[in-house]
Amino acid sequence: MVEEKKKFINRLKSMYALRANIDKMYARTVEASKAGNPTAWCAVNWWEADPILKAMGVEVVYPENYGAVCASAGVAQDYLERSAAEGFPTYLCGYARNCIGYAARMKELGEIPPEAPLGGMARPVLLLNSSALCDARYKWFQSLGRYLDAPVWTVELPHPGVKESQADGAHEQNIRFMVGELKEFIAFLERLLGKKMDWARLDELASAFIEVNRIWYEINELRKARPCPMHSRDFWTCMTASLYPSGDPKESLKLYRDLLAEVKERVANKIGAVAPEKYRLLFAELPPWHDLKIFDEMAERGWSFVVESWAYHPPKPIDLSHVSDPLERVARHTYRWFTGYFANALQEDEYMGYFAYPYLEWARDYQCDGAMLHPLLSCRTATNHLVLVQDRLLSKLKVPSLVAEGDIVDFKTFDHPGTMRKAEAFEEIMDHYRGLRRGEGLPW
Amino acid sequence: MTKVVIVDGEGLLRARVVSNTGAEHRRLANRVMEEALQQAGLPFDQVSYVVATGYGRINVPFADRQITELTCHAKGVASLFPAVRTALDIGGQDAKGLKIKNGVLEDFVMNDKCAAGTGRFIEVLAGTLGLKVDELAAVAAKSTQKLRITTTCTVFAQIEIVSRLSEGVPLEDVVAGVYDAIARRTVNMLKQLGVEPDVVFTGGVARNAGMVKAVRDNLCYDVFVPEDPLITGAMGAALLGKELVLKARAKGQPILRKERRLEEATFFSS
Amino acid sequence: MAWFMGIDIGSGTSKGVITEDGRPVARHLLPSGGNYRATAQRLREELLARAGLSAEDIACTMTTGHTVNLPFATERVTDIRCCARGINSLFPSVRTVIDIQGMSSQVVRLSEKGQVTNFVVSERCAAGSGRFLDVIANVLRIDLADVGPISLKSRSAVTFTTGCAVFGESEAISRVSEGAAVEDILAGVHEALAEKVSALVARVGLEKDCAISGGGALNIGLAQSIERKLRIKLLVPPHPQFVNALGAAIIAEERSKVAASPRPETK
Amino acid sequence: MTGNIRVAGEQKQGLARAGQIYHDRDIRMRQLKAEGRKVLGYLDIYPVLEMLTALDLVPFGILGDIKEPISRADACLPTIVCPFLRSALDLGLKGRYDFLDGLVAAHTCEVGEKWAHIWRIYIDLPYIHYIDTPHTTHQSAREHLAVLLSDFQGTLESFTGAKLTPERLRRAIRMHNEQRALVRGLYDLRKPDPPLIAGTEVVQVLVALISLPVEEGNELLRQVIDEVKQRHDGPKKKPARLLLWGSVVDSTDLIAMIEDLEANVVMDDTFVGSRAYFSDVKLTDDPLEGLAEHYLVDIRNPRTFRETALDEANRKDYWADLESRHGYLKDYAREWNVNGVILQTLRYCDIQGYEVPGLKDYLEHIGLPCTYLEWNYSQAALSPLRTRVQAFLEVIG
Ligand SMILES: Nc1ncnc2c1ncn2[C@@H]1O[C@H](COP(=O)(O)OP(=O)(O)O)[C@@H](O)[C@H]1O
Ligand SMILES: Nc1ncnc2c1ncn2[C@@H]1O[C@H](COP(=O)(O)OP(=O)(O)O)[C@@H](O)[C@H]1O
Ligand code: SF4
Ligand code: SF4
Ligand code: SF4
Repeated sequence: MVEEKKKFINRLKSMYALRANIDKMYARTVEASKAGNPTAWCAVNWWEADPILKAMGVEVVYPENYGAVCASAGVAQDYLERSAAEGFPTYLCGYARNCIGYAARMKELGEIPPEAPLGGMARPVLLLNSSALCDARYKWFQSLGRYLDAPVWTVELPHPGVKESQADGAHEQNIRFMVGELKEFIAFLERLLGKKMDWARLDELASAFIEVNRIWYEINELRKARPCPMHSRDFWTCMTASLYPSGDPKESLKLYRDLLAEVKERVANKIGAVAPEKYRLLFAELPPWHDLKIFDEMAERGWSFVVESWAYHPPKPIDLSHVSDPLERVARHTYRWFTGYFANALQEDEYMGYFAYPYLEWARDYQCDGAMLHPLLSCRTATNHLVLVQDRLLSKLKVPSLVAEGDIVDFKTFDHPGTMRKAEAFEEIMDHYRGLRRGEGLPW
Repeated sequence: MTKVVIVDGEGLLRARVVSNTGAEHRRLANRVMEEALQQAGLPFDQVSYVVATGYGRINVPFADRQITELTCHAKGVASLFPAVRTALDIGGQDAKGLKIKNGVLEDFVMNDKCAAGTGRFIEVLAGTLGLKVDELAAVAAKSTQKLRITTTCTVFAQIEIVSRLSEGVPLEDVVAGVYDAIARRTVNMLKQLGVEPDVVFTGGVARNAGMVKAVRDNLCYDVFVPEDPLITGAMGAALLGKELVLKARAKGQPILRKERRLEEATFFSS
Repeated sequence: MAWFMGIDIGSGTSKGVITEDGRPVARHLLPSGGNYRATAQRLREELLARAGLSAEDIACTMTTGHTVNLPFATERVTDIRCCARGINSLFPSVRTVIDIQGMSSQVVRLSEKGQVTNFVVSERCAAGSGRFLDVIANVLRIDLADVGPISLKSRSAVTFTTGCAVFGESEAISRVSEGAAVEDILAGVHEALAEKVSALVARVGLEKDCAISGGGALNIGLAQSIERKLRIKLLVPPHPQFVNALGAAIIAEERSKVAASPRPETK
Repeated sequence: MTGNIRVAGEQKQGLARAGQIYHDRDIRMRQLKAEGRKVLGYLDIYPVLEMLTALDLVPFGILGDIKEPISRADACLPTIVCPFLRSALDLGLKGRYDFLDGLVAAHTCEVGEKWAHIWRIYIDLPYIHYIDTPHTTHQSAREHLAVLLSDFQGTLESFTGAKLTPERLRRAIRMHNEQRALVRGLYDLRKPDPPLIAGTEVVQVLVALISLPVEEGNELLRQVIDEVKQRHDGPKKKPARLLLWGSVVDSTDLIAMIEDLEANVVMDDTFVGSRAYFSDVKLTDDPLEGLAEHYLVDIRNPRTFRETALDEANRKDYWADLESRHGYLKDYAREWNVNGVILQTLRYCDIQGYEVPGLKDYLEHIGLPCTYLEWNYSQAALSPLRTRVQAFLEVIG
């Protein structure tokens, strides 16, 4: 490990507590499993299924998160090789291959592998997929059947096209579909676990999750300030508590409120995450977990990352207080996350309403000088739209992009010195376009 | 390199010729064949069956049949090491990994089109260091801390090792680093198959003691190397030819032979 | 009076330039060898001698390429920026420059002020670089300077099945043994390289005028192949190998001016 | 060459006609356009073509071209996605499909979905519709798809100005079901040894089918079946009878490479192969329900998630699960007397990629040897594959 030098990103104090909360989820699951309580491996599902599992008393771990954990603990490479040896193509998702390697090893040993970081992921009674965003997650969990005898369930999340989503009745039909889906899921869970849903608890949890997201959204809105009070690195650390909602949601609520207070204070006092803030950037999509220190080097040059990763962002808030059915509340909330940018996208004829379009809106609202795009060799979902994003940002907003290929888990593909070399030249590009934007009367 | 092996009905080696003539003479397989016939003391028409293998297999005008180098290698390796499950073959043009079960090819991976994972990598870097390939092993043996070469490309690696040397990294550590770099690449490729013992290492590069050590270190398995690692492919081809002939005879079927012309190979188009 | 120095440590050769008011007054080239620091030092001494200057006359020195920290250099800059500045000082109308070096190639788009507006570099694989040519010229025992002119005689270029700079050698040997003419082999290499280069160009877009720089620009055969592929006319600077060193010197000049005037607040 | 083919009155028949259309796919489309018909392009097998046919719209299957280097699409899609989709978009951007009046896409796979949105940004057409086909066979998913199809019906009706009555739709469904039955009849000709029709010929016929209106396709199928039954110069007997599984196979190149060796490809489970044709649409009271059921449940394709097969203790039974997902392949293997399987995926195809190890387990379990090829949809990639296939044939002997 390279020794970390002086830190150029001014990190938020209240972030550390949020980070600690996530790591505990592994230990909790292992304990639950030992005690004979139900545990699940769950794909990130954007709050659709999380409150349901929690209300049914299932302890959950998220193998995607575990992919990042294994990558930073340095054990991922072995799991990736194991997955290849099991016959899985090497172009598949890095998280998936890490998880497959892990599961194969667990099956071979009959227990959690001793090298597994954070105590490992306990053997699940349920594998829960989501059809949201990528093919990898539902196919990956299905293929885990070679190593685990847990049944697999897929929760549907509709993916309407931008134009189709605005048709008469489409919105309500999609909500109906999601609610119907969740009901089928609950019926399945009740059969599997042999117990009934605690609806009052579900109601409470659904509201708590939605509230966490609302605060989290508010925090991110404050990052439009100059200088930006919170860096993407803090975002990636803090988002996990919203994305992998673990532990007591009341605790999460408190932690996010603390975070909000700290960010507000920074804005009031004009304290930036990077000083001086010479360039404001957006980042798409998944970061190089194994090389986050590169953002410090960029901060040293005055680069502040002010917004990032659409898929990790909370939905634009909507008022759900009148919706009494918790399933419907969850469905509307999740659907909002997915389609919240669609109406504006349609007005601009941007048919990639999720993933691509939000960056256009953000580049304007957060006044970004440039974008750093991180195509992944093993993830279609986080990469598909990047060429489009680059094109739209430049042609519509005169915001240029720096492209650096890499991977989330497999660090061998990321060229750190090469990226820094390009970064230097990229500053000139950002200067050039700043001049052009001002020439055209754009406000930044 | 062009290799010719002749075996008799018992599978015993009757001739073995390796022509170290380089790319320009690949097409002169007929000369190598003539040499082998001389060694075995046989006229050509006494050879019951000729199997051609390798990249140039389609271009050998005097072969009765073409069989892929994968099947031949598996056969050749298994004839020497019956318990083999995994084989690594590194030549000058490519590297391949074989999974073998009960002496038969089960699965394989190949790397080509890039010199970085092949014998050429060693040759080129040896040249950069001003050393001969067979001097490398002795130098590497003195290394206490092998250099980690970060670039993949052979050309980039040349620059890299030169600048490391100029920064004062000892020569032996650089050489050990060269071995390690290619061993890591090829072993990683092999791991895609799932490595199981016994593991056999063949091809020209397996004659290089330093490389054998580096492969062993990276694999964490013991590695067997045949006495004559260059000819396993040709050996396998000969043995497969023998089997075909014996099988046909046992069934009383005629042996299907092509019309043979002991002449130069035709144009290599791919 | 102030002079500026730019030093470009290349994969094969190192180049240095001294400028005065943005114009080169001395240039020199050396093989890079194994010790970059010593090479840079020798280059500097030779340049000063040629310009008839002493070390104190140089207001600022910039290095680029495979740089190491040099005691006499103010800063290291990327060859992407050097390439843009260098070409801009020679051909102000140029908006795209194709830079073919010994180990890699890059295409840089620039503004009328010589600012980089986009770029792409070939990474991790030397397949599209000058090295492919060097290796083949070497096995065919042809002087680099003759490669271009000889290739122009070709009637039917040989198709290469490998882009690998290393395997190119054995492929060239096979072709020779099959009876292919030397000029056809060289023309084939140029075609293969031009293919790679135009793929790079496609990634940043081509805006005219377009120039070619780096050692590869010395090769008329290669330049013409690229012109055919892209269907444009290329501008070739008088000393293409020195463009990046020149750019480095110009950036040194800029830097001194900025340092002299009170520093404007960025943003 | 195309000039010759278009000479009036020189209408070819049967296999020759299939070959002609295979090589010049838009020939018939341009004629139909001249007659005033409207042509809608579609991608893969999930757009519900019955609804187009019912409204007199001509469906045209968009494909890639393995021989055309991808250049324009690099500016809209990254290189790490399905090369078939990249190629298809590339052709669109180059104007190869400039005769289309519209586009219908559906959620086959994730990149297919993005492909449709990106197409719409760069190549907007008078009519474009995207069907968000669900991922599972859940009851709510079936109901949802039926509603989505009625939305689709709505946009089609306003585009054509015609009403899609249940009667018209039923007639179209019958016509498409007839096509499915004829294709199965064509596949029956692959059952004898040697097969009466080569794998490459079947691909040509199937590509021709998605380049013709359904009734003309049916006519072509009848001609081909008659012709093949009567001819004497069909494929030779070879030791290997192979089943080809996996990603899209929209040209003859891959199969030609295989059949050039000691093998006949006698069955497939691919797009443009059997997948679209091996089950019929049931004629339900509300025809949309039957269509939804067909496209979501009946079509066997790894893109649709099937419920886990469980044992009594509610645990996953691995072998039962494999059987429920892949069991139909066993039937194919038996009926077509297959002795080897080639699993073929395009690089970066997630849907099929995850399937490979489990499918290998299953095939091994039922005693069928298989090999796995991953390739990038380019002709240059075929020669290393050749070695792979040849080695496999040597293994199965
Ligand atoms: N005695 C040796 N020591 C080290 N390396 C060797 C020796 N003999 C051959 N090699 C290496 O083996 C390679 C050739 O191997 P071979 O299996 O014949 O390859 P191919 O069949 O592809 O030509 C060359 O790269 C060469 O450097
Ligand atoms: N006289 C020449 N004629 C043609 N090509 C040349 C000549 N000299 C050098 N080259 C080409 O230029 C390349 C080196 O370019 P250069 O820009 O100096 O690279 P680097 O900076 O990496 O050393 C060589 O690989 C060679 O192909
Ligand atoms: S979105 Fe990408 S990284 Fe995340 S699970 Fe899917 S394929 Fe993997
Ligand atoms: S990376 Fe280097 S060794 Fe590999 S193909 Fe490219 S030039 Fe050849
Ligand atoms: S081959 Fe795979 S990735 Fe490509 S369109 Fe088909 S399912 Fe999608």
